[in-house]
Amino acid sequence: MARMNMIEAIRDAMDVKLGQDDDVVVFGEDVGYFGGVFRCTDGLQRKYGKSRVFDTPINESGIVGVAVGMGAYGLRPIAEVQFADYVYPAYDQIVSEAARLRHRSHGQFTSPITIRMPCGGGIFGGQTHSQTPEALFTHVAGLKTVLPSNPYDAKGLLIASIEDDDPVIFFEPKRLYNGPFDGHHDRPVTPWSKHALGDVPEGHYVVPLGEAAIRREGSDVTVLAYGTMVFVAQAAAAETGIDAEIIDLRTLLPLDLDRIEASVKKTGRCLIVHEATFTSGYGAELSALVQETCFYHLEAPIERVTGWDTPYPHAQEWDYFPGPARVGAGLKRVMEA
Amino acid sequence: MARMNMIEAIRDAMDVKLGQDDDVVVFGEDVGYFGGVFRCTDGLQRKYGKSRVFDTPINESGIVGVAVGMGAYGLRPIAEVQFADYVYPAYDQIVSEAARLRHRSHGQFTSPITIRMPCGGGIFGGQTHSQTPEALFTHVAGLKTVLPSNPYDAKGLLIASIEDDDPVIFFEPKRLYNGPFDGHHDRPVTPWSKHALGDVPEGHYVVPLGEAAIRREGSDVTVLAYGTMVFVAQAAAAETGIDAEIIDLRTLLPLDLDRIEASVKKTGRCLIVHEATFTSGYGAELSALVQETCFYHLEAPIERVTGWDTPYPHAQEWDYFPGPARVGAGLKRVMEA
Amino acid sequence: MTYYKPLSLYVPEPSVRPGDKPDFSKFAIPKAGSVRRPEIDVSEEEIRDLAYGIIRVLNRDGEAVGPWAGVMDDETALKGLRYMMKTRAYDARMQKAQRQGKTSFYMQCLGEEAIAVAHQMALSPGDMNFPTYRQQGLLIAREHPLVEMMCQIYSNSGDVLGGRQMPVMYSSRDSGFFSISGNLGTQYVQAVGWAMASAIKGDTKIASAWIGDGATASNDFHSALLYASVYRPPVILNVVNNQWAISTFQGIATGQSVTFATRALGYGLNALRVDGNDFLAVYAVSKWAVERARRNFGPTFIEWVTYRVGAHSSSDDPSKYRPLDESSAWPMGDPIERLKNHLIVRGVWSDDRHVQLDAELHDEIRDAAKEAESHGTLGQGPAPSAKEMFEDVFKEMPPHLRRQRQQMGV
Amino acid sequence: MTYYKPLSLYVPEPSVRPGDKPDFSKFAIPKAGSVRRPEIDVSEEEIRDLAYGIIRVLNRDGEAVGPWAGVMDDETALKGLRYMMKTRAYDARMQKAQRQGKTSFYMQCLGEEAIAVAHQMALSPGDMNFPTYRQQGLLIAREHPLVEMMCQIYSNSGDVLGGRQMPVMYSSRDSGFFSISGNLGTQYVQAVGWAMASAIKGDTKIASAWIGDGATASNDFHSALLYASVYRPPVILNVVNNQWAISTFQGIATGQSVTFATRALGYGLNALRVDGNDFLAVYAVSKWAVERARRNFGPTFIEWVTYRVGAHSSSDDPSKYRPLDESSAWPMGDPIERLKNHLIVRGVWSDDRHVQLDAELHDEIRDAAKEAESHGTLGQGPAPSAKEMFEDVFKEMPPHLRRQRQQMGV
Ligand SMILES: Cc1ncc(C[n+]2csc(CCOP(=O)(O)OP(=O)(O)O)c2C)c(N)n1
Ligand SMILES: Cc1ncc(C[n+]2csc(CCOP(=O)(O)OP(=O)(O)O)c2C)c(N)n1
Ligand SMILES: [Mg+2]
Ligand SMILES: [Mg+2]
Repeated sequence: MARMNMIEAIRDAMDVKLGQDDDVVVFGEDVGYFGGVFRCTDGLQRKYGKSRVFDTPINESGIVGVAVGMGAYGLRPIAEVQFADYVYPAYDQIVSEAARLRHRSHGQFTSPITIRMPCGGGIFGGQTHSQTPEALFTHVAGLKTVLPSNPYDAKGLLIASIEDDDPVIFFEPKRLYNGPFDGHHDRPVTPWSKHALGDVPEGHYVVPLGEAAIRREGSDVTVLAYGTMVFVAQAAAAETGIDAEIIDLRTLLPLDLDRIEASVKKTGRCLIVHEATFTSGYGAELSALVQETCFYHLEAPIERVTGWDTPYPHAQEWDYFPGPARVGAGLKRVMEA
Repeated sequence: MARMNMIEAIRDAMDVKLGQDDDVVVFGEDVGYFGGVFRCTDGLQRKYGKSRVFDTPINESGIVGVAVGMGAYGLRPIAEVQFADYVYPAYDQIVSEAARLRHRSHGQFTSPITIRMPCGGGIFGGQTHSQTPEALFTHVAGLKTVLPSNPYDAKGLLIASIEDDDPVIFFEPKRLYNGPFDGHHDRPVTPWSKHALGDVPEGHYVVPLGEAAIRREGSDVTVLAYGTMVFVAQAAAAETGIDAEIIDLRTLLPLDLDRIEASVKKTGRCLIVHEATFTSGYGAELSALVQETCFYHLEAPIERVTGWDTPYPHAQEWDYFPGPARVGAGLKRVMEA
Repeated sequence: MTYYKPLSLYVPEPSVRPGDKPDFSKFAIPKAGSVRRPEIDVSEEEIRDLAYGIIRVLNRDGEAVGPWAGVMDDETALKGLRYMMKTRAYDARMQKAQRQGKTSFYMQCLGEEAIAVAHQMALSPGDMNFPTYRQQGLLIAREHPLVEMMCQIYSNSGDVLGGRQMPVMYSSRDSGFFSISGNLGTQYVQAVGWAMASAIKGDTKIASAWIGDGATASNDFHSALLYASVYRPPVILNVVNNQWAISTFQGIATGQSVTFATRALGYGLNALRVDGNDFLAVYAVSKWAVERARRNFGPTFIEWVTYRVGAHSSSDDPSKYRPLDESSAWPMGDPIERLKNHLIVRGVWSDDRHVQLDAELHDEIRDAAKEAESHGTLGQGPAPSAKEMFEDVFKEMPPHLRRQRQQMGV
Repeated sequence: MTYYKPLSLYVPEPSVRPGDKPDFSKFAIPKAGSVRRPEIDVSEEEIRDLAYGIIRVLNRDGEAVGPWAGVMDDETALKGLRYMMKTRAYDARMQKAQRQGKTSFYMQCLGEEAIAVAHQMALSPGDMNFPTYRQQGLLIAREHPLVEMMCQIYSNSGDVLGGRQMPVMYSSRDSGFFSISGNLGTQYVQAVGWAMASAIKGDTKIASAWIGDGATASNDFHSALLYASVYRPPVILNVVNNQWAISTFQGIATGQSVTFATRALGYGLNALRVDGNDFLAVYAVSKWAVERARRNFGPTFIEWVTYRVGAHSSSDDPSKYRPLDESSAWPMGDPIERLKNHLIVRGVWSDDRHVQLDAELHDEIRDAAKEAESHGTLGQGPAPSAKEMFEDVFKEMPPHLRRQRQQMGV
């Protein structure tokens, strides 16, 4: 067991798999010699050589395109997109190709690829270094979508993603790289070394895809969250004194609907939080599913607290970010309804 | 007033605007001399010349990219993407550029562009000629999304879209080009010439963006539909004898939430139908909104009847398509719940 | 102040349209045998001129001439003729089946048979093609079962793709034929990735990528050339320049560049331009590129010059945008006729044997079609199950798909 | 059976890394004045060699020599010097402000000042640049208000972009400076579209597109060259090759091509390659390309060869991936020093006047910064309102955004 921050945990996951499996390769912009702008691949090229860990041109569709070809050959590529905001040029290769290859070839060719990308705001990155476009992937048949909230999960889920035989979109909330940021941007963040979820086992382990975790048990209201919002929700619960049951989804697709259903049937109320824009966000799907499965148990409308339907602004980033105050207000609304 | 099918109505809208406004230009793959694979631009190059109506290379991001540049200059480009399934290479130019340009430049530069694309299945087009990816656009701040169901609306909405000073994604349900197809693929389709909505005024008129239309008044249940599904829902209502109020959304964003709210508060029940895949489809947003605004009026869970979470298959396209039988069953479930 | 005239937009246009006389007078065709044959380890710098020329082997008299001649023995040539004729007969049958309503859609490769057939014959088992929808010749030259191909066209119970894909979107891992995507261009960069994987693993297999003239405009074309240029994997980058992209003439894709081959020069890639209707040239150049890739000298970019004789697809009517008789004016002739004449000149073939072979192949195709139809045609007879839709979305079906399948009742 | 050795993957790498001695010995620099100056209506075919050379005007002795010399008068040259020095002083101040926590982020153009400044001086009012984040020189040479630029950096109440954009992502329609996108490459093809619009409308305005060496890999780079090749609009396609893309050396972007300029040849575009640290060369070539575009002879592609002396951005530490002293070994020198020396040789400048000007500019920048800071700095003092977030998403705020703004209470 070692104390790791999320960057180290992610790097360790790749290190473990590069060591275990010759078919694993890692590439992306600046990931080779330099080790990535967030240092997630630091040292891996030195350890595994240039033909397994390397830099690519600044062409995201090419990064994913060659990954699809490598996957069809039999490798297990891990591709890094430098920021989730830059995944759009690769969108066609992801949704038309990686996602559908197994289906359209009746299983002759598959895409066992993992596409990692830092996401989320909170670093004054403005509209091009802050997005979390998870809903654009959950809508696409054939993709799995993962979004961990802590080092332990990040390593276990990344290993599970690499070993998965289907394409996985792996989001890394960059504001959590160094600690469990709870939205109080005016306070220092506790480092992961002081948090239980910074305890990361050495070597191989997996956190299976499709299993949510309950971060806080409670009886008043169910909060569905993932990534940074897990800690924001915890802060909001603590600050409002509302006995929320906070579920960290971890994997958005496949979704652990059973756990969600059981919780909402218990609490009768549900608040959904995410950082992405409101309309057609993943919160909409969660809301619809909860309503469909728990209608007769709901005592109040399901609410969504999310980023606004605007580009992510620079100076006003904390106005955009759904922090503890807004989530707390949402909790109160759901409780008072 | 003339009888037009939807192709003629769409062409007429462009003809009217090309004639009225020198800043309007039309381009896309095969749209010039040939007039488009669906003939929507037939004759326009001959009438307005090569520098206002022209063919482009097969590069969708370039089509939208030059449209953004032209829009910034001051033109009103209408770009055709040959099938909605091929819009993904242009996704970055749409969501990162066209959608955010006004905001990021504080109104100095704008994107008054219209991106037309045929969508939807029913022509045995398999997974690459059948998709309706509306939800991938409604999630993006700064875009309007339009999806007409008939010639009258198609012309009026297209003129409104062209005149709109913001980027509009304009979907054309190709199965409706020739008539109000209701999902009974084994029966001949009535041509538009025999349908009231095939009556299309000559010259200029608009159907304002953001206003839904009630296609059938009813008291039992509200059905939210758009495009082909409007007629499928009408067939399903007729066949089940359920007194459904069928709302044709026409514009998905901005959404006419008032009209939806009023209807659901009246009926107490709601069924949402669309052709796109279920998870994170636009139906999820509609469901969440209806639940949020009408919670205390709902007598039964809101249901969604949609395409399955699979690629659009070729041979099984009528198993995928949410036809009258499935929509009818959905109506019954909502009524019996 | 200086006066400047108003600017104006240039929009390229073909020199002829329906009603005009076909005109290829500006289309320069070098003499057969006139282009040199470099060593396989040649640098890009040394052969830039080849991107502007056209490698040809068969002259007007049907003789094989010049440095690229002499590569093909009689047996191979006769086999090639057979595969080309079979491809054409197959196309004719399937095109007819589409007209008869037995399937929804079809795409011929009429006039372009030499390219896929000869290229496949230069590859080895284990190599992987990343084709477009117009390379059925690759499967036929690999002796892929005709009945299997036809079942795919019919989307019937024998379709190995379970009816999921549109007709002609074949996939056969065993026959070295990557699953065709309906989205143009995407496979081009995937081929580069596949070849990179082969190099990473220290394998000896190579990839061959295919794209049409129109689709060279796609982003993935650029990505492919770029990644091929950077990592130098064992890949052949083929462009089938058949002059048309649906209704759009090649000028909209080439722009001001004289040829497609020159595009590769900007990436420092070795580029060749070849008469795609000359079976011997296609085979010789393919062999050269294959050997180059397999010896780790890296990618070769090849523009195959040909003409799309038929309609774009069964949904298209070319008389709307080009002179009806343009294909007969095409100066490079018909690949089957040209190989046939050459073999007669060689003394190993005759008109009689040709007629006989043609009849034989038509019988073979007819029998195969009958067998395929016994498994159903689109919407008639045995069909793939609706279950097929839900399977292979993922390796294991997740709960939400299981629920949907149950809801559907299959 | 033939034996084939296992394949292996080639991955390009710079010849030196931290700890090594900088090495530009393989970097060939032609003599100043050695490249010819064609007429503006020259065809691509006639000047292909220019894509492999480097146009230079200033020789080692500070003299302007060769066919591209003699274009610039004293006044223009002195102005250019001033703008370059001002750009450098501005950068230094803003870089420091970032270190002091007055803003979140900054990007210098240290060593690359000549390119944007001289190019802007060759353009006319009404022309539109589509810049990247490293062309602040375009604004400064346009005498765009410094305070306004700084307020954008500080995201304060004076920021004309309302705090919405990251620092350095300027936008000024009036100064012919298109809104910068954080997404690399996207603006390149938009510039082509803008120029097409100018041609469609019979205007006389031209567009100038900007991109870095690394971002030439982007799809939009390809689209831009393609559309420029097809429609021949009045656009200048600039590549600023500063050798680095964050930590990635230019070899990952060039691949096997010798220069970036050659990439344009594949599209049949006229391409030039120029010493970007030679103010006179930049100005002369820009003038040439501007005249060409404005006379409807179409696009010109220009590779400006330079070196990124500073870090990629305030978030970057180049000592992690390249020798610390590599910039001082850069063989093309410093653009300001070179122009200064030339002007002294011309007899219109002196060391003293240089020192004096420098001091003057530093005062001007300091005063501007003080004024800008009176409108606040990031997170301190007056700031743009939260309302800004909801405005300009659309021209008119739709109901759902109004609801959200009300919910937020602004
Ligand atoms: C991304 C994308 N855009 C558009 C289309 C529609 N489309 C199908 S084939 C075709 C023309 C392709 O021409 P070319 O590449 O020359 O190949 P050919 O048909 O001549 O073999 C077009 C535009 C598509 N399939 N994919
Ligand atoms: C589409 C996209 N991918 C990745 C990035 C991240 N990124 C920002 S700058 C940069 C390097 C660009 O290098 P170059 O084009 O050479 O410009 P320079 O910084 O040298 O001026 C990268 C990779 C981005 N902004 N956009
Ligand atoms: Mg073609
Ligand atoms: Mg650079």
